[in-house]
Amino acid sequence: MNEQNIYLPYLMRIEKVTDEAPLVKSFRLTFIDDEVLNNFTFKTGQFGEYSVIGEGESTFCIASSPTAKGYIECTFRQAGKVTTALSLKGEGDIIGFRGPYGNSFPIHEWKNKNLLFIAGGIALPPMRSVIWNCLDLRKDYKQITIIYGARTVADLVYKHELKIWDEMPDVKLITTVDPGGETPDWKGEIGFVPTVLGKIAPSSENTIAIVCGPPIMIKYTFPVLEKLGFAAENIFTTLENRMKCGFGKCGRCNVGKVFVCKDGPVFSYKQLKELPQEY
Amino acid sequence: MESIRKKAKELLEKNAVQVIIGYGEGLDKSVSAIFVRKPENAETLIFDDRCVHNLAVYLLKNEIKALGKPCIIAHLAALRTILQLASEHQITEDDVLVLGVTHKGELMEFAGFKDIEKYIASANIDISENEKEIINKLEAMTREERWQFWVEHLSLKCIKCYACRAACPMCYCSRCQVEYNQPQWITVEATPVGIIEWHITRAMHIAGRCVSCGECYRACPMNIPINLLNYLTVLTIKEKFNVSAGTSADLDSVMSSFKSDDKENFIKQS
Amino acid sequence: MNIEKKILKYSSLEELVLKLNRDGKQVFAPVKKDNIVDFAPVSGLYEMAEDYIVTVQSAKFVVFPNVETLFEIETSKDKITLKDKDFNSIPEIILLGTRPCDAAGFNILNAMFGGDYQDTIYSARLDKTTLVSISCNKSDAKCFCTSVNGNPGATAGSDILLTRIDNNDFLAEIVTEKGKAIVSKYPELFETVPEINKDKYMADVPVEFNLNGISEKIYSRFDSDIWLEQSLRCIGCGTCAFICPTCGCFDIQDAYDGYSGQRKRSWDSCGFSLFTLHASGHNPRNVQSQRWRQRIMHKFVYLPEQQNLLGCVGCGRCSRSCSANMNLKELLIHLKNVIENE
Amino acid sequence: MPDFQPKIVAFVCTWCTYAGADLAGTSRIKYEPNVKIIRFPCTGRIDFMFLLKSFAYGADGVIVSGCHPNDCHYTSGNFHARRRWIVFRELVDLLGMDINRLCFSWVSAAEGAQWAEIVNSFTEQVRTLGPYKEYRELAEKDKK
Repeated sequence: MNEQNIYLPYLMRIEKVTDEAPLVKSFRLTFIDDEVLNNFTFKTGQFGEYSVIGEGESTFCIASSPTAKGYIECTFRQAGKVTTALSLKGEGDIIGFRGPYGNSFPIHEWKNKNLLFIAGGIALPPMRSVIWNCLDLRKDYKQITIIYGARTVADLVYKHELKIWDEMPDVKLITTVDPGGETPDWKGEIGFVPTVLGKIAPSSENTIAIVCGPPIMIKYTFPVLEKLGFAAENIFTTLENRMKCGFGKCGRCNVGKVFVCKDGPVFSYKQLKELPQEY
Repeated sequence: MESIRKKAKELLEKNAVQVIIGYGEGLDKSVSAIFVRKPENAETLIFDDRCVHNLAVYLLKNEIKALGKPCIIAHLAALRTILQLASEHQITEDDVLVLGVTHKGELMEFAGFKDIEKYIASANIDISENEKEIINKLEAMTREERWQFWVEHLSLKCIKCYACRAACPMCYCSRCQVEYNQPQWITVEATPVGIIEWHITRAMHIAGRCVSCGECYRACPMNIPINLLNYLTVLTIKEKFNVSAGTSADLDSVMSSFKSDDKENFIKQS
Repeated sequence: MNIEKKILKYSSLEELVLKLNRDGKQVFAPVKKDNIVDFAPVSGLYEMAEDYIVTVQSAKFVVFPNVETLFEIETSKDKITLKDKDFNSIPEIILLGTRPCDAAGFNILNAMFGGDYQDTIYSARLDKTTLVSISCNKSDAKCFCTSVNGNPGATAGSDILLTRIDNNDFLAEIVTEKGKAIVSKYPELFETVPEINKDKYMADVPVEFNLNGISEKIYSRFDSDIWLEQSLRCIGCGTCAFICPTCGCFDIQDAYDGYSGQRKRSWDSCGFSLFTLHASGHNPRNVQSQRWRQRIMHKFVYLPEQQNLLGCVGCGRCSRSCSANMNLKELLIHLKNVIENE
Repeated sequence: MPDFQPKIVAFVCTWCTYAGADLAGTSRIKYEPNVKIIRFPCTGRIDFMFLLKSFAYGADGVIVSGCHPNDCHYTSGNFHARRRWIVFRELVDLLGMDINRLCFSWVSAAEGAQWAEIVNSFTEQVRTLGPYKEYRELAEKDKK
């Protein structure tokens, strides 16, 4: 990678576009250059810089699992210049991708443990990657519980996959919407994710908790997990900070001594506790 | 200088204000703005002809507003800045206690903005002769020479550090036009025409509000005479609309008001 | 390693500048224009400024320009082609008149742009750059190189270090292979040197403080209000970062007109509010004191720990050009006193 | 430069000048086709940045035209525009931009003929000035 111009993205073709929620889309991307396709590997939790050539770059995680070969997926909300340009792209269009960057979820250390996935709103994508990765190695893990909440029913992303997980016998899925976000036929929970977590109160015995969501949700979820007996080193999350380069050069994503792009984005709550509140 | 220190100490002791925004000296005798909050530190305040910074730029900064009611040591340009900010509804009389200071260092106390207006009406607020001289010299050049002068000074020297924007007390927008990218009107990086577009935009957005304090020129690390662009708008507005910024607290904004008989000689009208 | 020493007469230096230009090299030197001294291409030594402490801008533009094209973009109806940067279009540049602090700055930039993601554009420019520095015979109140592991006659980072000695000639210390290459290309200009004590020509830069070992203490004061105290007068522009020899933060932007364009990198500053603004509007560094803290932390805590290099060379440029007079030397002295007295 | 075809951009207000230009058309009044008319609700909405960007993207001359004073559909848009152009012209003149390539006019909805006359005379004026290369070439450097 270092002989090459590290800023030059791969060109990717958009295979599939899915409208996940208002202003939220998912792309399935394949590599145009087969040679790149053959030796492209990544680990769950890593991210990339997706670029609309001529508009700029935007940072999202790789939402598909490494076990799904031949393509990568990303999910994004239309918020700024690049994501607006991305949302205008359709199937067959070409975009750029740089990556994979950052560290990954240490799923090999979680063997024979229960997994508790807690996600909020549009933060399900990084979580989805690690959930599918673990489901594809299902026998390595014991009980898998997923608690996923969003503001309203319409805001729930990956609705199709939520059904699949719901029907899986060895996966316990709890979906919730914020109070007032439910529709008449909504059968899931109603309440903020931290409160639903407190109600379900999954045991912390031999369990790893993975939390992804907006800063407000994370702030209220960690104390609940601690109350349930989760040790800080058994809680993992991904941090989000403004990024431009993705590999520790442009100087903006640091939280205290640590670069979110190079030393993260995956951190344990134990590491987080030692970091200043700069995210 | 002594009168400033005495007054400052008194104000802090009476807790009439929570911070004095004045001038102080570093170890190497270089002058900078200081923020005195304890009465015993009042004697670090100084005033002499090196104290040119327009301290009014600090009045709208959130972290300074959080310190409580300020008293500001204001020379003529700062006094005009305060009136201009007041006319733009950014500060009111009880937001700030103004201590005027003449260039000889004499202290002036004002009952309110009206008092300041009287002092400013009596003061000479014109652009200095040598700056007018430079503008005349520029206008005497041919158009091509002028263009060459500004391409050389702006396009080839400006590094887009935005010190001119940061130093200007009138540039208080929470998010500047160049900080929007949908659309990206002005290129972020220092490109030749992008630089010229930036400096035209800055001069147009400050037109009718510039009190010619010269901070933009003093802040420019590349020593580019960008204040001349603002002074040109000051002279034009004085000549064409007979208005000078910072002369009254309830002045109409020049560029968003008008007179039906504004004079001009270039609009074709049959 | 003992550094080879030569004598370079003033006339020989004039000759060297002419010959370098003739051999297709671009020679940059400090030039005084509109009463500021800054690097500019020179064809002869006479154009070089005489009495200056340091140039206004640092010499980093040679390896990390204000605007740099990362790659070219060509688009047609259904095809996008990205043309990699043409590395051999990068000219050979000789930087004459950099100061020892400028030269030391390159080592810090090299570390930041190197590492596991080597920036090949940066290293391509670095390979084609030769530093012929001139040591300092005078300094001013803003200089503090001796307090950050530097000194007015340090050779670190320079390929050749010239020291002005009597009757205007120069003692030349040939530091690196690039330096040797110049000497061997123009042997007639360099003479053998009698024993010379360099120190008597050096500027006297008093040591103001010593920051070794206090980075942990600075970091532990992350939430102290010393940062607010120090940065009240900072107006939040990019001057200090843009002229600093060791600031390498950048922004990436696309320039595109619908048919062709570039992806460009340009200087950025942690002093700007946009630097860390999230698309959601959240900004982890929302006020100026947090940004000033980041500037100090990066140079005096993070870089020493990540690259075991202080992120500052004590050139004093930021203090000289700051319109709010944020005098870094004094602010570091103040920081050290606060830490020691608590 | 007799055979040079200048590119002219005209920013006009929809209530007066655009209607005037329309009247010129319906009355079969011929005028130079070099002008590209861009319609705005009011001259008050025409930002100085539109003019700068026109020159950067290849215009050789720019016309800004709208309702006569006191005719403005929004009562005061043209008065605000007038102040803006008074200051803008002096500023760009100081900068050395060619203000002979800027034409400001009041053209009412009834003045189809006047509109044609303004476009023809201004196009001729810009034709003699030739292409506005210096600004465009500088703008090209923006891309490098």
